[in-house]
Amino acid sequence: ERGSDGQVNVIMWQAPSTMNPYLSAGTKDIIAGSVVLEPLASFTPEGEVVPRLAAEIPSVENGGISEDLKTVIWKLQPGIKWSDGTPFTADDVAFTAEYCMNPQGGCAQLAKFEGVEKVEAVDELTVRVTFVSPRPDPFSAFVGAQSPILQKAQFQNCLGEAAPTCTEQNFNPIGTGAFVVREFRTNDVISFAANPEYRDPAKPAFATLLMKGGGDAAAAARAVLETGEFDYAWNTQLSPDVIAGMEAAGKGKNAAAFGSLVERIHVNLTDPSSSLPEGERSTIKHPHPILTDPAVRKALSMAIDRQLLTEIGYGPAGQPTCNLVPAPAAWASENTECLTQDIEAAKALLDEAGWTVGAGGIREKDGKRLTLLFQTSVNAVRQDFQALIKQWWSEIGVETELKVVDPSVFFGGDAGSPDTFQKFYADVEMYANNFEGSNPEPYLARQTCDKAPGPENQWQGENTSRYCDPEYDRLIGEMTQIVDPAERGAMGRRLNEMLTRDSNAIIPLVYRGTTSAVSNALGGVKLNAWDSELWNVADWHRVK
Amino acid sequence: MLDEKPLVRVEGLRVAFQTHDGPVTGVQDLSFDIRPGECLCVVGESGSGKSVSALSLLRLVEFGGGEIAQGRLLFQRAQGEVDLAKAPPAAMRDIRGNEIAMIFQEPMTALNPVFTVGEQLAEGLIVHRGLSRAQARARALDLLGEVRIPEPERRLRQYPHELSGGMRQRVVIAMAMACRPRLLICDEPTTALDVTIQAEILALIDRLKRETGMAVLFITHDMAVVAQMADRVVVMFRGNKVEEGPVGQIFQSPRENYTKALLAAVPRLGEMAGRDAPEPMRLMREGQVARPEPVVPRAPEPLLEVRNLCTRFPVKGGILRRTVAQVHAVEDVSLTVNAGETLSLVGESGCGKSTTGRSILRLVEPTSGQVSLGGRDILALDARGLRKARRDMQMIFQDPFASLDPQMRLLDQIEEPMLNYGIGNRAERRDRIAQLFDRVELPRGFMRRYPHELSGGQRQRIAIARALALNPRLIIADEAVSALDVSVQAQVLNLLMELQRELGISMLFISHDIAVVERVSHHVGVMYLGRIVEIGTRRQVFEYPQHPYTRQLMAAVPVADPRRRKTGEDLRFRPIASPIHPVGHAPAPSTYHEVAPGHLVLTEPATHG
Amino acid sequence: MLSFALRRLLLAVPTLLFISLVIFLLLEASPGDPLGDVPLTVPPEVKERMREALGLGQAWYVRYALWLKQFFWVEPLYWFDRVFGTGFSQGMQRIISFQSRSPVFDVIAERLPQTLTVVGLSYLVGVMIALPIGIVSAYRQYSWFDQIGTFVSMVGFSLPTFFTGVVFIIVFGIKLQWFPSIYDTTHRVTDWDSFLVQLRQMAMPVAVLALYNAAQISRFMRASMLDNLRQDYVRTARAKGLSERVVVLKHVLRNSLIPVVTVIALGLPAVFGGAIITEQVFKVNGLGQLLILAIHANDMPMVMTLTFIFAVLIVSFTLIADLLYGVLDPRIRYD
Amino acid sequence: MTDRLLIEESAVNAAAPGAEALPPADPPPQAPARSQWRDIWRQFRSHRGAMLALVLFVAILLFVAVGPLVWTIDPGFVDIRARNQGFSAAHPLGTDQLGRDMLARLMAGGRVSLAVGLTAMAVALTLGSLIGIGSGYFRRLDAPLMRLTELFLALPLLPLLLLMVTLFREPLGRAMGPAGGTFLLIVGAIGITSWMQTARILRGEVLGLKEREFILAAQSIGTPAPRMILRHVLPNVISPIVVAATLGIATAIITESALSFLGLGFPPDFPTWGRLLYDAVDQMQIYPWRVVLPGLLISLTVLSVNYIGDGLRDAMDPRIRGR
Ligand SMILES: Nc1ncnc2c1ncn2[C@@H]1O[C@H](COP(=O)(O)OP(=O)(O)OP(=O)(O)O)[C@@H](O)[C@H]1O
Ligand SMILES: Nc1ncnc2c1ncn2[C@@H]1O[C@H](COP(=O)(O)OP(=O)(O)OP(=O)(O)O)[C@@H](O)[C@H]1O
Ligand SMILES: [Mg+2]
Ligand SMILES: [Mg+2]
Ligand code: NI
Repeated sequence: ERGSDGQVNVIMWQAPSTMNPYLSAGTKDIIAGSVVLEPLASFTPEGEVVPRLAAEIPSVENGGISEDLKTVIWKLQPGIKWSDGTPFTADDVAFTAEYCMNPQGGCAQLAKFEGVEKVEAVDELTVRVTFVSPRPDPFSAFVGAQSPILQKAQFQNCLGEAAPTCTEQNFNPIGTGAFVVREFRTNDVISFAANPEYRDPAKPAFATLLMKGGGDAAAAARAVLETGEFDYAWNTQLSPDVIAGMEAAGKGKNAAAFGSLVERIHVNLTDPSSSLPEGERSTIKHPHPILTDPAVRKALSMAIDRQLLTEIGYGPAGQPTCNLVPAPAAWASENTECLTQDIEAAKALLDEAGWTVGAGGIREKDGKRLTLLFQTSVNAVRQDFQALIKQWWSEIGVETELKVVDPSVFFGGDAGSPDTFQKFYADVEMYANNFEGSNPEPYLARQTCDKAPGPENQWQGENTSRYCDPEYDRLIGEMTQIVDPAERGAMGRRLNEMLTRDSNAIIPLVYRGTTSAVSNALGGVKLNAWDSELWNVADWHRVK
Repeated sequence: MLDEKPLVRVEGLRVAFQTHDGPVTGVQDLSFDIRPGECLCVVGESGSGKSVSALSLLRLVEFGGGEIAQGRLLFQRAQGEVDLAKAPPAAMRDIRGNEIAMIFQEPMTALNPVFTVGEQLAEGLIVHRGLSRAQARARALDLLGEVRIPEPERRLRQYPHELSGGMRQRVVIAMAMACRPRLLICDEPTTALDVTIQAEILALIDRLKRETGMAVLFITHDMAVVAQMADRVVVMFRGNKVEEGPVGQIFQSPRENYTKALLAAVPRLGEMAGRDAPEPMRLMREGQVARPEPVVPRAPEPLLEVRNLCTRFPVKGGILRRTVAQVHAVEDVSLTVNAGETLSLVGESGCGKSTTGRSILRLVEPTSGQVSLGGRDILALDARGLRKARRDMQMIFQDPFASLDPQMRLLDQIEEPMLNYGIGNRAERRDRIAQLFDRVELPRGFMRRYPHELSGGQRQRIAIARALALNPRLIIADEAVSALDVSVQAQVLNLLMELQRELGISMLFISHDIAVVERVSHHVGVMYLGRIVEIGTRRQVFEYPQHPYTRQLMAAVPVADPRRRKTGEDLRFRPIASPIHPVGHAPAPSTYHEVAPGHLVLTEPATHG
Repeated sequence: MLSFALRRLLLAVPTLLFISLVIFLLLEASPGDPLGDVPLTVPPEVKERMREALGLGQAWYVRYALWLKQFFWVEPLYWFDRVFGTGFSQGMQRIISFQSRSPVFDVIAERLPQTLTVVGLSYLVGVMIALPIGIVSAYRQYSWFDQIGTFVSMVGFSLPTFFTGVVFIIVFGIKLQWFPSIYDTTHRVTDWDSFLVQLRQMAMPVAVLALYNAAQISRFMRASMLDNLRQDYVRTARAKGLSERVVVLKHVLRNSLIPVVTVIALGLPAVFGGAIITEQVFKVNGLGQLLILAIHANDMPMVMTLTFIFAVLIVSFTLIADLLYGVLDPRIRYD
Repeated sequence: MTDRLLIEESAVNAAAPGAEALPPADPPPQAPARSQWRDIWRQFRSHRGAMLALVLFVAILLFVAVGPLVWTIDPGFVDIRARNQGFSAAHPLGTDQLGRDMLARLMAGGRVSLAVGLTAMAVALTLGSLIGIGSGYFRRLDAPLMRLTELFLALPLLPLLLLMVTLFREPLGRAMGPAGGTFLLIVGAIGITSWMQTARILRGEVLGLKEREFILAAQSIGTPAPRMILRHVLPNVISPIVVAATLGIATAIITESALSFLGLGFPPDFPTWGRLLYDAVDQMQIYPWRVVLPGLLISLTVLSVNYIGDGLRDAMDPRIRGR
């Protein structure tokens, strides 16, 4: 029965700063927004698309998707009301597209609408989305917590430049979800109350939801697992023995969900040397003096014990991997060769390639020493990884110098800073990344030659390894034409292997789950790495 | 009166201090009595244990690291006799300030800088007399009147630093007398005061003693004051009592050699009558006999010439902090000091003597006028030139303790001026320091001591040695000897005169001790309210004083003879005029009448009388 | 004194303007981008659009001038409107945070109460325990009290709050369950019970911070007391028959407070600035946490405004310290 | 009559009557010639707390300086099989989560922490003293320097530090080697962001000191300003400097660890006490020793410096030295 279970307390140690996912791309804000705002369809924990506000998932079979793959027709569920009691219509959907696609708005989810030519309301309950070019996988706009539907009546004065000034709207959006915002304090606390207009009269079971921000991962986990003050803690990524110690208190469990997040090492194929003039460092103009040797890259990968890394850093929340795209199943390569560490083979490989052991046990060739600068962001697990990898590499005769950068700088993308991951003024670097939705194609497409960061694109672009293989670029171009899912998967596996196993330009380490601590007193939680973690908050209930 | 029971009986007092080199005895086996209405004077040279004995009576030595090791301090209270040495702290608090009060030696530091005079005065009254704030304030006002502080209303609201040294001393006196104690301990109460005010204070204590039957323990090094005040006298020497007796007996037929020597060494006003040149002081000890030569300069040509010197301190106020008034500390002063001669400046506290000295050295910036030293215009010099010029003129400051850096060894302090001017190498400087130590008759072993480890007189000699280190042509000695006891004073003065004779140094000698001035000067200037009212050779000024203020000053000088006491009625007390004038105020220039060659007397403006 | 204060206030205006310029340039020059928090999945073109939407396309001096106008003109007008119901600020752009897209001042107003109660109270408590400890430690130098006080305060100072805070949580929050480990900023005190709840949730952060503050202040207090206890006027006060309590607490204390006032006054702006680590540990989302988040998110308008407000506080508190100096020590002249 | 006679008598300038029987004026000095430093040392030695602290401090210094020569395990060596171990013969203080030897890490960490703590404190004190004394002593510098102090107090630290890394990390690293460059950077960063309090306090003290007469006296003997400050001002404001120094070391050691979270600190394989402490906080309940040990070492260092400072201040003050 709605509202019978009292209050549920959720702690997000990274506090949400807005409820409007179109104005912030931060996961924390998207999660907060998903409690109130809903998309037409969601992803399940398995990565499948299921209807939310839509009556069904459009497909070629049911006529929802046109034969030429250029238009999608969404049928909306009838009888859905906004929390203010007004009916939810196709107009709202069309407005949402207009809102995000407004060129002055700076919409954070613009990528979701990429390739969308127009969105029209055909009738009260029908929406037609037209794409510029054929789309084999059209489930981006209005699918998943990143692009939920906004109420036209509430946001119609907030288009374009006015978007950020609509504080009241951005903090208290009217939604169709299980809860409504009662009080919003940016970066601090959000209190929600059950939505009286929610379509399922029995839900949500909780009358109120409190979302508290602040602190750190350990404190959040502690509040759920040890003191029991909270029911759910988001993103409790801690070392396995700490989690185990907290779970011993018997108040809750730390659960993991696997999406597409992979912790990996990027190898810089260009020369980052500081002796080069500024603007030419780490650009295609100057190949890397040692890392262009494939044997070296391969040896670096072989020397790593991914099993151990996973065990130490993530425990059950991680799996060793050799892939850049670990999921969905159709795209995941069978590539497991790297999972066994083989120091001796790595040494042999280097010997063979002419790298001989020199002074101090460091290999050298033609006066070049195997000395690498290894950078990553400040993060306890990553620093442990650095230490371990440094040791393994030293065993095969590679000397490693470590460097850490503040995450806000490292990921900050500031073209003026030498320490961003895109500038990559180091030889190897480690970070994690994933893709949204269940279509890895755009993700793989970001490793093409022209996506290499450099001065000409203000150091944006995600091909940080500066991997450049015409064959790869050609395959990517081909892929957009392919519709058959099985064929697409096979193509994806091929591309993935090119980047990893074949070239070792990217050395995947761990397939990471996102972990959250859940109290034993909280039922109905289904962790989801493809969509917002609170995607099914309407089903949550108290376990007596 | 004499057959009354003694108020205080000190029996076999011994005070010891724990020091790093083991215990040191400050006072040994001291016994004396004081009866109600009696004034007991304690005299003796510096470090002889006078202050320590006084502090013991209040049990304040304990807070300074000392300890009453032996003896009884019996004090007659209403409840009966108590031994102060053993009284519980609560009883002591009740006695302190109430039944026994003390005037401390150093007026500069004895007052708390952050409370107003009124507050500090009222405190004791509130504690002991149970007065309300308003009552205590009214009483404090009376007290300030009693110690003859001008404008007492305003003073109550002022802070200690806003008063001149003399006023501060009077506040301390008022504080001690606040509760009408039955025993008043005065530790050198008048050292900082000029003769006229000293006379007033002495008269006040004397009156209270007579009127209220208060007993007084009076500590001083000034035999003239003793002669004026004492009923009985205790003479101390190195922690022991050497002689005790009624004042007449001590002065006329001293038994002990030490007492005789002490008395003989006292300079007396008038004893230089008829002599032109200054002569060395009498010394107390054999082996220190100064050559009895008068100081006659070889070439009395002008070295320092000061013309129309004015120094004003701004008094700021208002929103924009404009200067609303000015303290006319020095007003149109002209004087000349010849090479090898001494010019003395005398005058009451706050009349601008120190400021004149400091202006000449440009330690304060004069407002206008000319100063030339050996033909060089001092006021026109830039910072670098001034530093060079200061090599030739040195100052000995009023308070030797304050003017020495407490953190520095004596050796380093004397070496400093030589370092500053890059004189000699290390070895040469060491030699010179050793010579200077010999010169001022300090053992060379003192070189590594710190200022607080010396007695007052020794510190003064260090200050002199420092001034001499550069072989200056002019020394400005600001109250260089007023804090010293007779014997040390004589040594120091003789030293200065000897140096003058040998090296031809000129001196500007600032003092309020008229008897000393008579002894050392070639010329004398009398200052009043920032102006020189009379100037001339010593003989002219001392033997034929013309200006009324000069005459008043001479009349106030106490005489070291108990039979020639002055009573309050002899002295005509009048309030001190204020040197503060509004900004626009342009004082008339000083015009002088030359009564005799070189003897000038101020005629316009009429500042006094 | 009043005129001195006025003069200093006048002087403070150019000083603050200069400080604001320096802060702006510093923020401008320091690395980081407001879009740093945006996940890597967002493509660069989209980021570029978002950046422009934040107004980052303009030259720095234009943005600085805009900020100045907003801070000194629009915001005061807005608050004037709020109070008097007028409409002067209609249509004017207030300072908007990059992160939350809400007016910076609203967020600050929301944060101020918890910062002031927790950090302010801890400072008060800290000062109140530091002064007696410093006084007694000096009066009884090298006594047991002094030794223990020194020991505790030095250990308290040398252990960072991220450590002591967690120890407190583990001991009192988890083991003993006395206090909640998470501060509830929405809690309203309406009656006695809710007041007790408030007290309980404030206990740990206040204790941790107070300990840290007290450690520092008590050291300065002790040193200053030691210097003054040796002065002559203390003897004079004793000779008046005042009790030791009055001698120490009135005469010596007043003099010793002079340098300590600087320490205390310098610490006060930090109260408004919040205690970043402690707020983080106990989830008291106050101004400190706001600032640190804003810095990490490169939220220029927020950082700039907060920092500038601190600058204003610092300048005013140094002025207050200087004035207090004058009150405590009449010898100090203002010219 | 007698009066008259007395004057006549005395006017002959001879020694006064009775003088021959008096002892000489000054007793010969008993104390032997002492050297200033020996004196201070002697006084210092009599301060029990300070001596104990000195011994402790030297012990800590030896621990970090000589320790690694005796205990030769590489602090960065990962022995993954031996992770999370308790005290044992092979690892007297146990191992961390990667099996690195804690004893070796504490020794190596101490080197860095002590070096940073002491140097950064020295930098901050020097800056603070220079600016504080400068503005207290030179009236003309007062306003600008105090405004500068306010500016520094007002600057947001994090962006400032980040800027410093951006600007200086590479050039310094190139010039001095990565460790040296980072050391300089850290010491500089801590130094220039923590001098302000010292400066404000010293300025106040100097303002008061300037009114003292011996400063005027020193001026009159032509002492130039630098010497004046070094010889007269500085020794007389030692007391707040000592307190600031003690507190400064503690802050610097902790700040260093905070800096490493900005990526401003030493490379991550460089242990320091602050970082060891921070890293172990999450695991405090499981492995309490890992927090206790670095925490203890930091506290002991700060405590010993505090007591040494106390002793030094007492020893430097000639007025108490006699007691
Ligand atoms: N706190 C102290 N510690 C050690 N010795 C002390 C202390 N106070 C006084 N003395 C010693 O006690 C002796 C007597 O000192 P006291 O102050 O009584 O001299 P005094 O007669 O008052 O001299 P003056 O005329 O200079 O004031 C001196 O030798 C001095 O060195
Ligand atoms: N720095 C100053 N600021 C303001 N007024 C001052 C200052 N120094 C001195 N005065 C004033 O100048 C006048 C002369 O002071 P000065 O010190 O020269 O007197 P003095 O003759 O040396 O007195 P004493 O015999 O007490 O030493 C006094 O009224 C004093 O209050
Ligand atoms: Mg004395
Ligand atoms: Mg004077
Ligand atoms: Ni007259």
